[in-house]
Amino acid sequence: QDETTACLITKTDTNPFFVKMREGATAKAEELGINLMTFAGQIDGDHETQVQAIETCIASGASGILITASDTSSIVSSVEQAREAGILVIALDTPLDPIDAADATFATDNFRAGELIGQWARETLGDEAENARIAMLDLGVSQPTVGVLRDQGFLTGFGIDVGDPNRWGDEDDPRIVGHDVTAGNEEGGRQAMENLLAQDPMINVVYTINEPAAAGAYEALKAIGRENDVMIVSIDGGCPGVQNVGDGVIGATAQQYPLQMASLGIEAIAQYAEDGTLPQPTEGKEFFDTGVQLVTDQPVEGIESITVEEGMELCWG
Amino acid sequence: MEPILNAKNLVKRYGKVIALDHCDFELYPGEVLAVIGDNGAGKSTLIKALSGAVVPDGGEVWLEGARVHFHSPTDAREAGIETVYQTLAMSPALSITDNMFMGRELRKPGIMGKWFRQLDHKAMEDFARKKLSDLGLMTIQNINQAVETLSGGQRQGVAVARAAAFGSKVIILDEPTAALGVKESRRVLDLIQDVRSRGIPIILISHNMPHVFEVADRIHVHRLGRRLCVIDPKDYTMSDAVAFMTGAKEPEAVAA
Amino acid sequence: MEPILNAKNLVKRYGKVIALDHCDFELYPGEVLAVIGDNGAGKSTLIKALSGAVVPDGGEVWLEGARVHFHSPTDAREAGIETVYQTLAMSPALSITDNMFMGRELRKPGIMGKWFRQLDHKAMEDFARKKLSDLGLMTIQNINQAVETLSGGQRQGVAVARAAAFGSKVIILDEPTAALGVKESRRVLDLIQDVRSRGIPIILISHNMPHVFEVADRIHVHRLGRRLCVIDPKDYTMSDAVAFMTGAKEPEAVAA
Amino acid sequence: MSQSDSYEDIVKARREEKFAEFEDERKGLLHKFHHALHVTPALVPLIVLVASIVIFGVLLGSRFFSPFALTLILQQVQIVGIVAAAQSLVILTAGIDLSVGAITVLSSVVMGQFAFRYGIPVPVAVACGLACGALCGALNGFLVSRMKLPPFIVTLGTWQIILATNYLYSANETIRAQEIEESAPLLHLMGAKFQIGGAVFTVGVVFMIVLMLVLSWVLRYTAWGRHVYAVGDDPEAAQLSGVNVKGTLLSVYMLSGLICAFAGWALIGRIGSVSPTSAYEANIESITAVVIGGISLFGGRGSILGSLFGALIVGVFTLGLRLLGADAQWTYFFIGVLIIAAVAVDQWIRKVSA
Amino acid sequence: MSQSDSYEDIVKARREEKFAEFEDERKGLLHKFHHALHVTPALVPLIVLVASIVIFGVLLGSRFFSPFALTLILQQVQIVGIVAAAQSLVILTAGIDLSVGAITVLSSVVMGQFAFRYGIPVPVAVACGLACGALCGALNGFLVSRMKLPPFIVTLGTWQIILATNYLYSANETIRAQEIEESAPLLHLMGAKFQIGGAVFTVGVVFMIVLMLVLSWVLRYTAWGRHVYAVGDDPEAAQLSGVNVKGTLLSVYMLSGLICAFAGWALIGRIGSVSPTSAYEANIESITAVVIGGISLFGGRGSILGSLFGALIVGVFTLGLRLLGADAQWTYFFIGVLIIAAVAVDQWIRKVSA
Ligand SMILES: Nc1ncnc2c1ncn2[C@@H]1O[C@H](COP(=O)(O)OP(=O)(O)OP(=O)(O)O)[C@@H](O)[C@H]1O
Ligand SMILES: Nc1ncnc2c1ncn2[C@@H]1O[C@H](COP(=O)(O)OP(=O)(O)OP(=O)(O)O)[C@@H](O)[C@H]1O
Ligand SMILES: O[C@@H]1[C@H](O)[C@H](O)CO[C@H]1O
Ligand SMILES: [Mg+2]
Ligand SMILES: [Mg+2]
Repeated sequence: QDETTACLITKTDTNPFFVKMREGATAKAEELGINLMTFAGQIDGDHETQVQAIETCIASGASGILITASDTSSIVSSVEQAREAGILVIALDTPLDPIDAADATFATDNFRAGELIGQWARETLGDEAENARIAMLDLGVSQPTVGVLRDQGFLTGFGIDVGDPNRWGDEDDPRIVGHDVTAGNEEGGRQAMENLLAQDPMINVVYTINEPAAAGAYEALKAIGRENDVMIVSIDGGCPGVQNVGDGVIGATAQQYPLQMASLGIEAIAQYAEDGTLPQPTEGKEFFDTGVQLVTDQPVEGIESITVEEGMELCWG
Repeated sequence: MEPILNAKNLVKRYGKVIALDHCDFELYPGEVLAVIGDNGAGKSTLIKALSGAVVPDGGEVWLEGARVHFHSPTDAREAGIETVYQTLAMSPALSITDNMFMGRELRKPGIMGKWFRQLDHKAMEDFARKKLSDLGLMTIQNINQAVETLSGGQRQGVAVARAAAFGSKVIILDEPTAALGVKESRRVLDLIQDVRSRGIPIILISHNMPHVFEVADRIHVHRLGRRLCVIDPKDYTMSDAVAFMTGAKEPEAVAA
Repeated sequence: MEPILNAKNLVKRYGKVIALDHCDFELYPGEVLAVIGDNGAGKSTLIKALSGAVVPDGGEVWLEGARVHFHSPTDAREAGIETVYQTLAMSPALSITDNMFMGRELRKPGIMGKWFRQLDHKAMEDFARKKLSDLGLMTIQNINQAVETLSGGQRQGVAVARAAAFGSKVIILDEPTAALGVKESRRVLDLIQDVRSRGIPIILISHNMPHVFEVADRIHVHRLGRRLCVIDPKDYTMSDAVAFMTGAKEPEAVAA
Repeated sequence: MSQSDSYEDIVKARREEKFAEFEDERKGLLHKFHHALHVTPALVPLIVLVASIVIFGVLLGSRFFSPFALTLILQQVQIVGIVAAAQSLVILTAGIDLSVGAITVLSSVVMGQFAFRYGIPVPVAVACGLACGALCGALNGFLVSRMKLPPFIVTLGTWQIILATNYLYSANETIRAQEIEESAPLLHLMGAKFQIGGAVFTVGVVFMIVLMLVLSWVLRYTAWGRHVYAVGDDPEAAQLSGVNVKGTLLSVYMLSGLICAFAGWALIGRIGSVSPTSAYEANIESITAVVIGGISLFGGRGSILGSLFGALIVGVFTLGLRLLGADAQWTYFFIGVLIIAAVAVDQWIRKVSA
Repeated sequence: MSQSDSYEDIVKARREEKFAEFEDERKGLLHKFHHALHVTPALVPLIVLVASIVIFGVLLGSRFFSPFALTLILQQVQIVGIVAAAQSLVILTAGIDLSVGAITVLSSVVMGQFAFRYGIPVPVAVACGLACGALCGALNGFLVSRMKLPPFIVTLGTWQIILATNYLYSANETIRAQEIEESAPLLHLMGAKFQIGGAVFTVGVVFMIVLMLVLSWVLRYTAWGRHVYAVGDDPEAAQLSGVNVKGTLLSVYMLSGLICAFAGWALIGRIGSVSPTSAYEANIESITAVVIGGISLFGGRGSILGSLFGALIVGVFTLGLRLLGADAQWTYFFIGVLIIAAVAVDQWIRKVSA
């Protein structure tokens, strides 16, 4: 059996983001004649299944592992084991903690993604930003890292002191109406939005962890007829999400490129299997930044962004 | 005379135990047939096989000369056979009325009944109250009381009344007086006479010899899973019956 | 003579129902005391109050002249009172031995028993087998059989044997023969005589008048939650007893 | 020891007997209240519900105690409420249905994908979604009633099977609200709103309430309903007294599946889009509503209206705590306390009123 | 109808009786096998386990059928296996413990935070974590045994309470493996590895196996063990025949909590770090292991070793399917089928061998 085997381990296989990532990896693997095995946790945050997946990869003699870690530090011990077994480990989408625990990282900077939409929101509001009423729709009560990074990035971009940057909910800026959790889906988005609206019906800025949550929040706003005077920002850049930016559901979203992460990852593994070359990070960064771009049809000065049309070309899912 | 209910060669196994071992059975119109036998002889299993509660592994059952195949108690009930099981078979949380009409509820006349299948609670309650007091078995204060709030004796009374009210061809009573006091047992015996006088035959399982000899027309003696003999209580003493069923004495020939 | 077990003014309510209504009770050393009464009269509640299975709302219990407060059946058992409840109180999935020794298991001698608390299965099995066959009540083929595989009669036998084996001061039997056949009932009556001959007093609840009059030294007649009278079976007929307990006749005075 | 043969003569003659009558020490209003609690099992959760509304109303004033906020709670609990109706039926038969959430989301996905992927006319697609729910329920019912496997295990298995099917079939694709609005508005039917004063109702909310009322009528006034209770109470006794136990169980699980499919439809109305990741928590939330509503997990006891109140109690607490400023984690904590407290109160009231 | 008074004389004399003896139609090996199945409830899952190892061994060859892969399964199931031991105890008493996962993770967080946040000596911190688990179990036990609330509801409530406490207390902080290795290596004890040939064992795996063996011994050979079965079989009967039912229940829940705390310790060893988001699926996975292992959810029947085999069966399937390249959703799908099939086979074997 001479074939090179690669593994792709995602947080879940129910989120289109990871579905797309898998598609990208599969296509590239086919092209390069690599045997690909895919694994996923049951929910976002399920790192134990990811540990099992790494072990399975070791057992099946893989040359490389691509992983989007559900828990950035809990996975490190297993990653070490894999590397000791001579396997190339590349973190996708989410950097490990510490970042050099993986051989390489092809990722979006989630904090940066949040910062982008935060800045965009502040600039778009202008002076009104001082009186903003902000709703924060987060992922879950267990505060997974991505959720925290995006949330705190958004607040930083908006110019709000975040307190402890490792958790949300400890800020005391009066503009924040509250944080609620959405499980990253439409249903959760709607309920969380309703809860926060009941607390303060005058909310005018809504941060959402991802686009499904944003779609849910929009339904809640529509139900009380406020869908046109509230700004929703989000992160991900999936096709339905970008379309929603076009339809005015979402004001701006920060787009990531899972397909690219995956295909780059597969290429790097193929290279490594062939001659042992390790992939190199982006200059000046600890990781290879696959980039994040702001998608909006209302660009503001000083913040680079692409249009919805451009976003649709690059979108996934 | 043709037997109204009869069975041939019934076999029922529970794992290693053979509860019915090629057992025959006959019940004639209008009679009270007592079934006696040691604990574990297979009496309950026999009547369960007759009433559809158990599907025998082998053998045949005839009702009024026609071969029948009961696959559930409902089948037997529809054929007119009512049974009071040893375990009573009541739903404790439901009312007396609910229990009496379980599986044969009355629906309201008109649209509500036909289209919406609404039950006629009133009619059922009246019927239940009437049956219970007709039979003079007891005074139930509240016909909508949950069965679990009744004393053991009252419960047994409801079960017997249900069987007596609906049994059109055969009524089967499995140890109906086991848990009852002297007075309450007497009421059940009265009821048995009552039912017989209406021409409906009864199968009565009991360990109480004086009661058996008082009300039975014939006695089926069950031993080790089969019918040992059938005796006429006028020809034999209780001592004989007990001797047969415990194996202390062999019956001369297959009698009556 | 001092009563060995006695109770005064016991009261127990279940919601609206008063199961014990200021009931008195006395049991004398070495006697068989029968308790009779209609269904629902409160007999089982009375013996439950005496054996700790029910904590009475009011009243006092004395054992050998000392006031006792039983909060659970274990308390009463430790004081030497063994009870066979109407519901038998067996764990169906466990073996005969396990059931006989439930709550008073024997541990192995030496380290295994003391430190690791290992049970002495062998000793318990031998004891159980001996008790069952000593009492000649039945032949149990396999002492490690699950109780649920026994017939009703055998189960009752195990319960009675357990009580007889461990009861050092008082043995209480609540309708021990209700589900039993003629032969099996007789064995239980023999056992009662046996136990009495060892000097241990017995409380026997039964609806079977001939049995009561055969074995009882005194009869406690229970009616509407209280003791109506206590009669001596030699002075009264069964008819009298039934008349008292059903309320057909009033006792002249509080007798015996 | 003579005359033993004729002792029964005493009882042969019937005497007028006075029944044991005990003076009832509790009188008046309190007694009537106790009696009402005893005969109406849904009353306890109703009292808890009213009490919690009053308490939050006092604490929060008109922010909470307004037609808007109160009807918002109705909207928030509609999915859980509908699913809880299905769950109640199953639990009344002494079963449990862990697959309700999976059936709900699969049915909604079938409705959406049939309409969009295959271009089937929307009413037909909706019917297919409903049929899909009933079919999943029938699978559960078959395994429980014919194969006699324990409901917990059966539905633990079908939960995973149906959920995996959902992801595999949908390919994790979301259908966006805007597209649905354009070309299949019927899918949004359950989300349609109407206002009465400040109160906002949706068709889904009305559906939930009507469903609960109809089911509670059916359970009480039809033979089928009585059989559901009888089967849950003691299946063997029910079988012996003439109930078609297998048929009843099968119909209950099928109906449960069908109701879940309606919940799936309502889900589309509520969240706007069709998303295969929805309704993940519906199992645990519906069971919570049912137990807070006072239906016994051992079957045969309780009223289905109780589940509606149970769902509303959770809704009131969630919104109320959020409005009080408790953050999400503390809300989670208090819901846990609430579950235990509600059941403890229930036990206590029943004991006192016994 | 004469002589009625003396009919009992017949039975006064004892006769030598031959007992009803029925010829046993099934003979030889097959019969012995049936008998063994009947008296050893853990045998059925063991057979299923061996069969599935053989099947995957044939399908996958040495990739699966190697000491390394087989011991890997042991490592992968160790947490679920330990938790399943706790769950088994509770289920044997006819209860259920939905809070096992929450207790596991909270205990691990307590061990970690006590050592790092407060700088308590590590052995003491571990002891505190174990105490925390036992305490949580005691809370469940108190509510179940004294307040007489249904275990399902109690643990549904404490699940949320404990999990929320876990998030609140840990402040969502993960303690990194590197730090633990440096300053509190005792926390990693359960993860320490040793090799025998190609087989890799960890202390946690050994702990799981020893725990199962000890518990199965205790359940069989001590009075407490017999009482656990008696309480699950029929609590009222157990109470009447002299078992301290409340005490037994309390001790079972406490022990369950303590075992979960050990699972928490093993969790640190396995994943290296202390993370408040771990063990999320432990509830459902442990219950799955227990039911596949053949312990009745109605209590009182089954063997705790069965749960170990149940956990291993799931482990074998998961690894086997993954190595076969089935993707995750198909794996869940097949696990669902497996659950139902395992129980159906179990039922069938029991029926045939009855
Ligand atoms: N469901 C069952 N499973 C296994 N064995 C059974 C079952 N039902 C009955 N038996 C066995 O079949 C035999 C006959 O039982 P059956 O109940 O018919 O006896 P019976 O004559 O009615 O006894 P009793 O007078 O005690 O009621 C007994 O040995 C009993 O243990
Ligand atoms: N746990 C209980 N809950 C409510 N009522 C009860 C309970 N136990 C007994 N009762 C009621 O108390 C009264 C006395 O019951 P008890 O069982 O003591 O009667 P008994 O004399 O033993 O009758 P039987 O001869 O039928 O066994 C009855 O009315 C019964 O319904
Ligand atoms: O980290 C991931 C991706 O960035 C994507 O947004 C999906 O959800 C998050 O958990
Ligand atoms: Mg019988
Ligand atoms: Mg009694």
